[in-house]
Amino acid sequence: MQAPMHYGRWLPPLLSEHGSQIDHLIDVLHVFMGVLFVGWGIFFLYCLTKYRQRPGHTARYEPVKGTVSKYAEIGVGAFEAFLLVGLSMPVWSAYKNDPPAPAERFEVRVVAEQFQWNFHYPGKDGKFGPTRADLISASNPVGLVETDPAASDDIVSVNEFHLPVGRDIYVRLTTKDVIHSFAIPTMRVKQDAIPGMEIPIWFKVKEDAKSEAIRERMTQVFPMRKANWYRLRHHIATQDYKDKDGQVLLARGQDLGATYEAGQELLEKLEKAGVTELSMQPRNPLEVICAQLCGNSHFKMKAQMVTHDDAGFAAWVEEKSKVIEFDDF
Amino acid sequence: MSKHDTHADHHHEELPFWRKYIFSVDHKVIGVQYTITALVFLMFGFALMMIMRWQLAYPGQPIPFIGKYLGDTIALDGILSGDGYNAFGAMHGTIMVFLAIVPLGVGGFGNYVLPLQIGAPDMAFPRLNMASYWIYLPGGIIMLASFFMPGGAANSGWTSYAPLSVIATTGQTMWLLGMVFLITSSLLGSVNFIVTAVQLRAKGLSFFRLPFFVWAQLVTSFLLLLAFPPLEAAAVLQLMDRVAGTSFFMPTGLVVSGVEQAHLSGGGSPLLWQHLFWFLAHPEVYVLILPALGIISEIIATNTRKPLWGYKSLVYSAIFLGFMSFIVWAHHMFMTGMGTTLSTFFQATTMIISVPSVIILTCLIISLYGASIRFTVPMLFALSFLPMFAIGGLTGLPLGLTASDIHLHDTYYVIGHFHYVVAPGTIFAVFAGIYHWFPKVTGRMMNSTLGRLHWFFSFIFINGVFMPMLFQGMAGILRRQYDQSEQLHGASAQGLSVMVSWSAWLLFVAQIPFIINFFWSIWKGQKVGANPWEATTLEWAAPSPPPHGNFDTVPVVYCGPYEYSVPGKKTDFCPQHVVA
Amino acid sequence: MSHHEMTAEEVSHHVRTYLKVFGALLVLTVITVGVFYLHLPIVGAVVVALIVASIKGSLVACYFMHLISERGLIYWILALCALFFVVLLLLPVITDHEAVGTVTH
Amino acid sequence: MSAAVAIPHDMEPHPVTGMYNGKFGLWLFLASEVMLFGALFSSYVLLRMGAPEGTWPKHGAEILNVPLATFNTVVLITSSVTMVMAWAALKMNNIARGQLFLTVTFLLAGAFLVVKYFEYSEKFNHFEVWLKEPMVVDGNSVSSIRGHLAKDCPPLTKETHIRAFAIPEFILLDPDAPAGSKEHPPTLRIDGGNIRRISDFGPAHSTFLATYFTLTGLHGLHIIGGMVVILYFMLTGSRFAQKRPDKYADRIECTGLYWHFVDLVWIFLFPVLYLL
Ligand code: HEA
Ligand code: HEA
Ligand code: CUA
Ligand SMILES: [Cu+2]
Repeated sequence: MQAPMHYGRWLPPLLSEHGSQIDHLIDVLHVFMGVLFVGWGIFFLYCLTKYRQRPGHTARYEPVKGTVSKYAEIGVGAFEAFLLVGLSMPVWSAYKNDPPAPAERFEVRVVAEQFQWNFHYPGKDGKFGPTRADLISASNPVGLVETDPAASDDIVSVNEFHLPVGRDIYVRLTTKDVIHSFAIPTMRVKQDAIPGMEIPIWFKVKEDAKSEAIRERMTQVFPMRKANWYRLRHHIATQDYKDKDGQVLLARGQDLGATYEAGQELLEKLEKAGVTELSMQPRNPLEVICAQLCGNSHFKMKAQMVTHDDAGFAAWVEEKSKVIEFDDF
Repeated sequence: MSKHDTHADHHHEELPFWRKYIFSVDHKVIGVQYTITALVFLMFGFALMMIMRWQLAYPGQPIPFIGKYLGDTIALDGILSGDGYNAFGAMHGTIMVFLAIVPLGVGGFGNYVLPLQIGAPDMAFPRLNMASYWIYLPGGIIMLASFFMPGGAANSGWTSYAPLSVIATTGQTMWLLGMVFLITSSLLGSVNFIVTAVQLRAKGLSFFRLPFFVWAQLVTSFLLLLAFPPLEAAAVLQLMDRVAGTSFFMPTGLVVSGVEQAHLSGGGSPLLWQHLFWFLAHPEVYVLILPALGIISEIIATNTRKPLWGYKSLVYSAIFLGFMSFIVWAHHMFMTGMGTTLSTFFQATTMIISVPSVIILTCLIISLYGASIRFTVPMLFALSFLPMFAIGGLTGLPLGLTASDIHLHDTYYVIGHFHYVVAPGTIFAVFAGIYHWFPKVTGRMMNSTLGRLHWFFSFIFINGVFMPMLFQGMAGILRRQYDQSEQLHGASAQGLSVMVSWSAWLLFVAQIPFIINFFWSIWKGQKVGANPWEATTLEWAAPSPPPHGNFDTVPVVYCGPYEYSVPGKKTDFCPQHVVA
Repeated sequence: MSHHEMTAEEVSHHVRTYLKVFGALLVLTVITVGVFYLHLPIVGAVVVALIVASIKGSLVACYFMHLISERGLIYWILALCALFFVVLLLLPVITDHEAVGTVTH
Repeated sequence: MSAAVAIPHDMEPHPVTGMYNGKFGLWLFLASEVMLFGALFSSYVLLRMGAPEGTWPKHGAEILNVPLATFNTVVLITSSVTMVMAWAALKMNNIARGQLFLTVTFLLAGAFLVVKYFEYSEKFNHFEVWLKEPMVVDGNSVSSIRGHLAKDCPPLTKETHIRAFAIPEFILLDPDAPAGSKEHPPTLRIDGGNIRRISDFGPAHSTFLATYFTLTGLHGLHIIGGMVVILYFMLTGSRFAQKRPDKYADRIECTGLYWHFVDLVWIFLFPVLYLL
């Protein structure tokens, strides 16, 4: 099994190709900030102790002469210029200016709406069917012109983002109503979806970042005292937990329940039954979320992201393009 | 200038109560009115956030004690609703920025202190000054009244991004109306401030003898004067969209809740709103910080007993900061689909604007070198301001570079960043200012023990609130989330939210000594003379509290603002109005 | 020149200027409308219209508003204002050429 | 204001600015007004550049009334002249003449508003109907028709929650005469089923008209504001001028500055909205 991987209190796991440069910039920046803060801080504390008011001590009228501060300021400026030119701009221009060639990339249209993500795939023919605003309905969320031949094998997937690993993904992002923001923390991807505009963005999922594998790597053992419904609500057990009579309290593949009350009750039962730790893994390890306030259920607007290898993805496309199916959740 | 002296005869003339305290034209009364009103709003903004923090720590649990009184739209069965959360969040931001901090820094401190510091009898336009306050107050009341509208208060964030805000409930219309009032009030105020600072300076008070506080206010006023009108224009356009059915911010082909909006003319641009909003809102953040820096500089100079280091650099940096703040606004919009050229321009200007801030902070810290530091209560707040502002400022850098902003935009890292500058930053400066000028306003000192308690616990808990947010943001937790645990990575760091919430409630408890101290000292504080801190600037030349017309004799200025510890003098301070 | 010391004669001199400016403004108005009926191509029309309007505006500002005889700080303030005004007017240019996405109407 | 304190430079100019307080303050206020109208102008340019094909008129004159606006331009310019003349008269201590010019300014401003009223109300009686399927009018197949409601057309109702007209069952429309002719095509009956959208030529009609109404409306508010001030001085001026002639002239100078600015805005609005 590969090294474990977690969501925690620092950067989330990194699963895209371009993300490492972003993380690198963030790291360098924080070191720089730390050095500045500590440097200035030491001087600050030194002054506070050395120059506190006390009998016999008077302030000096003459300003200190010294060029240290000037050099420090110039240094800060110069380093910022380096960060800007050396580390930030290259990433941005790759992020914005170098789309993968049309022949090589895999295109998906993403249509945001209050409060769901609609993913429109071209299907096996590789051609997107046309769409029209007046055809949009609950069962046709992107307004596909279903009579058009190009549309016949198109796939529209609601809140489920399937994609192949190791290929250039080219997302054509738009929205039907208000502004949303397409964000995948593990991919270091974020882009607002603006009504009336179609904005392209692209990224590549690392070869080894298949959802299945990631889920395994995210398996974690929680001591009971750290287990809390809020924390574990998206996790499932990796084994059965039974009470003394052998009755299953928490089955493998099952979560703690849909509500806080149910979850806490179950946790109590487990604790009574002598369970000291829980081995859990996330049900859906990867998520697409919405980063722009878009209404009262903005926080719930998320899609499950499922990454496949090529064969797995082809199988998914095969299955889905048989009939146009809209899972209207 | 001789006319000037005649005011002395007017002192004894008694005005009726309502002219003296309610519709007063005296800048000092107006300053106090602003301060008290804004403190109440500050408290209210904090209260909203304390309720929201319950939902963030314990999502979906009924709010204890007050949940059942909030009404069904805001909290059904005592559980804060999604709309209620968004309304509280939007109103927290709006109230804090436009109704609490700016009115405190500019309306309160600026009004009270600036004319005194330049030796003027009042503002240039006293009646306009009164009008500013009486336009600000209804603006605030309209904002608060919007909670009682059907659908509740505005709930599209303090940024009110279209089209969400255009299709939102009536509260948004009230928000826009309220903003028009607040903007008008600020514009009148800024005209008044600039004219006062330029034309009413005492004899001998040249520009480079002005206390830094006055400079900060002057730059702030220019920001308000020139940056607010575009937001006023934007508010008018959004009002038209909401009331007259226009489509300035609504593009063609919108489909809301599955219904095509064919009645719209379309053709509008949602990004236009953002540009106009941030054209104001970025300068606005310097409106929040510059008066704070002004206050801090005064207190540091007074309590280090030496001149500020690099006075001229401070002044030039403040001016440059003000100037640059007009051309960085789009760093709030990197994720809207901006291309390389433009983003390069805006990240470059953003990096440039951080340099004058570094210079200002450096000057203030170096001012401590060779000093004789008095750890008075205002000084404690002023000193803690420095590292807090540093954290806030430094965390602005990762946000200002587009590449790192990809990950950090709209996360709690942003929330952490700006709260470090506005809460332990500006709020601490406000506290410092209150402790510092309280004796001038009331003739009495505030209690120092209570003050120290207030400082100590505030310092601990405010870091407890905002430090974890930076980590949450790193972990990718988004802002404006009703329930962070709804997402996997949010759930994993849910523990931090609990910690933040408890710190916030304890921070509230830490304010109790302050509130007690404040009211107790008004009546019972130790009486002091005109210049209890032995400071040099002109406000301390006036009696405490200063009478209508301010000075017994018109001051004339003979030296720079911070002549402390001048070698060969009997006292360690030389007031500006005393012949050297 | 401060108006406080202005003599009656100077003022009547001013009045003559006002009337001349008035005449100029009327003529320029006629030009604006006249040019419109020539139906110039769009770029030409915009340029002419804005130039004429700017001349008219300057006349009003300089003579009616006495800007021409002011001095000191106010120029700097107005220059600052003009600069930020230009920044504002650049806004459309910014959004138009820089949006990465395409507009879907 | 007996208890008021005496403010320095209330009247005499300050060496740094060369202005007394009021005048300096007014210039600052005008600077902020420049930014206000600047933001609106720039919004106009942005929206026009981004307007979808065919939704923006070739130039404003297609919809707006140029002769009326030209007339109004002249009215406003004249009012600016009378305003400055009022100030000049007061400077020469001719109070009666000053007040007379002030009154003329006020009347000219009123005339401007009356003309504007007619321009506006014409727009609210003129309709455009966008069709789902094109119809043949006058031999041309069109997808939208402009015209006035026929006499016996049932009245339209505004639907408040969408701030637009509800689609009626049917509508009787007298189409506009085609360009270059004076002859109106016969009254049309359009079925509600074929109507996609219906609007008068008010602000909701199109982004162009939205901009037109916002800009001219805001300008109109400025005119009204100025008129209130002028009226105030018309009523109280003589007494004021008797007591403090210098101060009164200063007040009128400030009012004038504001008034010229309002004129100046119109000088730009006129070509931008009507002619381009
Ligand atoms: C007072 C308010 C204030 C101040 C002063 C600042 C200052 C800065 N801000 Fe901040 N900012 C806000 C308030 C403020 N900001 C708000 C409210 C938002 C969010 C709005 C919203 O979306 O709702 C925001 C958001 C925001 C963003 C957008 C983030 C996003 O949405 O993705 C960016 C990006 O560039 C940014 C950058 C900066 C920068 C570079 C500075 C620079 O000026 C900082 C310069 C300062 C320094 C560099 C510190 C230097 C000090 C030292 C080096 C000494 C250190 C040591 C010791 C004393 C011990 N800010
Ligand atoms: C100046 C601005 C300002 C200030 C001071 C604050 C102060 C605080 N803010 Fe605020 N906040 C914003 C501006 C501000 N905020 C903005 C703009 C947003 C974004 C909104 C949006 O998303 O649209 C935001 C969002 C925001 C969030 C994110 C919500 C979300 O994204 O969902 C949170 C979360 O914890 C938060 C918390 C706090 C806390 C705990 C304080 C505390 O520091 C408050 C401390 C307050 C006090 C210490 C006051 C004490 C008062 C008194 C003692 C009065 C005494 C009275 C008398 C004597 C008469 N704020
Ligand atoms: Cu969609 Cu938030
Ligand atoms: Cu900013």
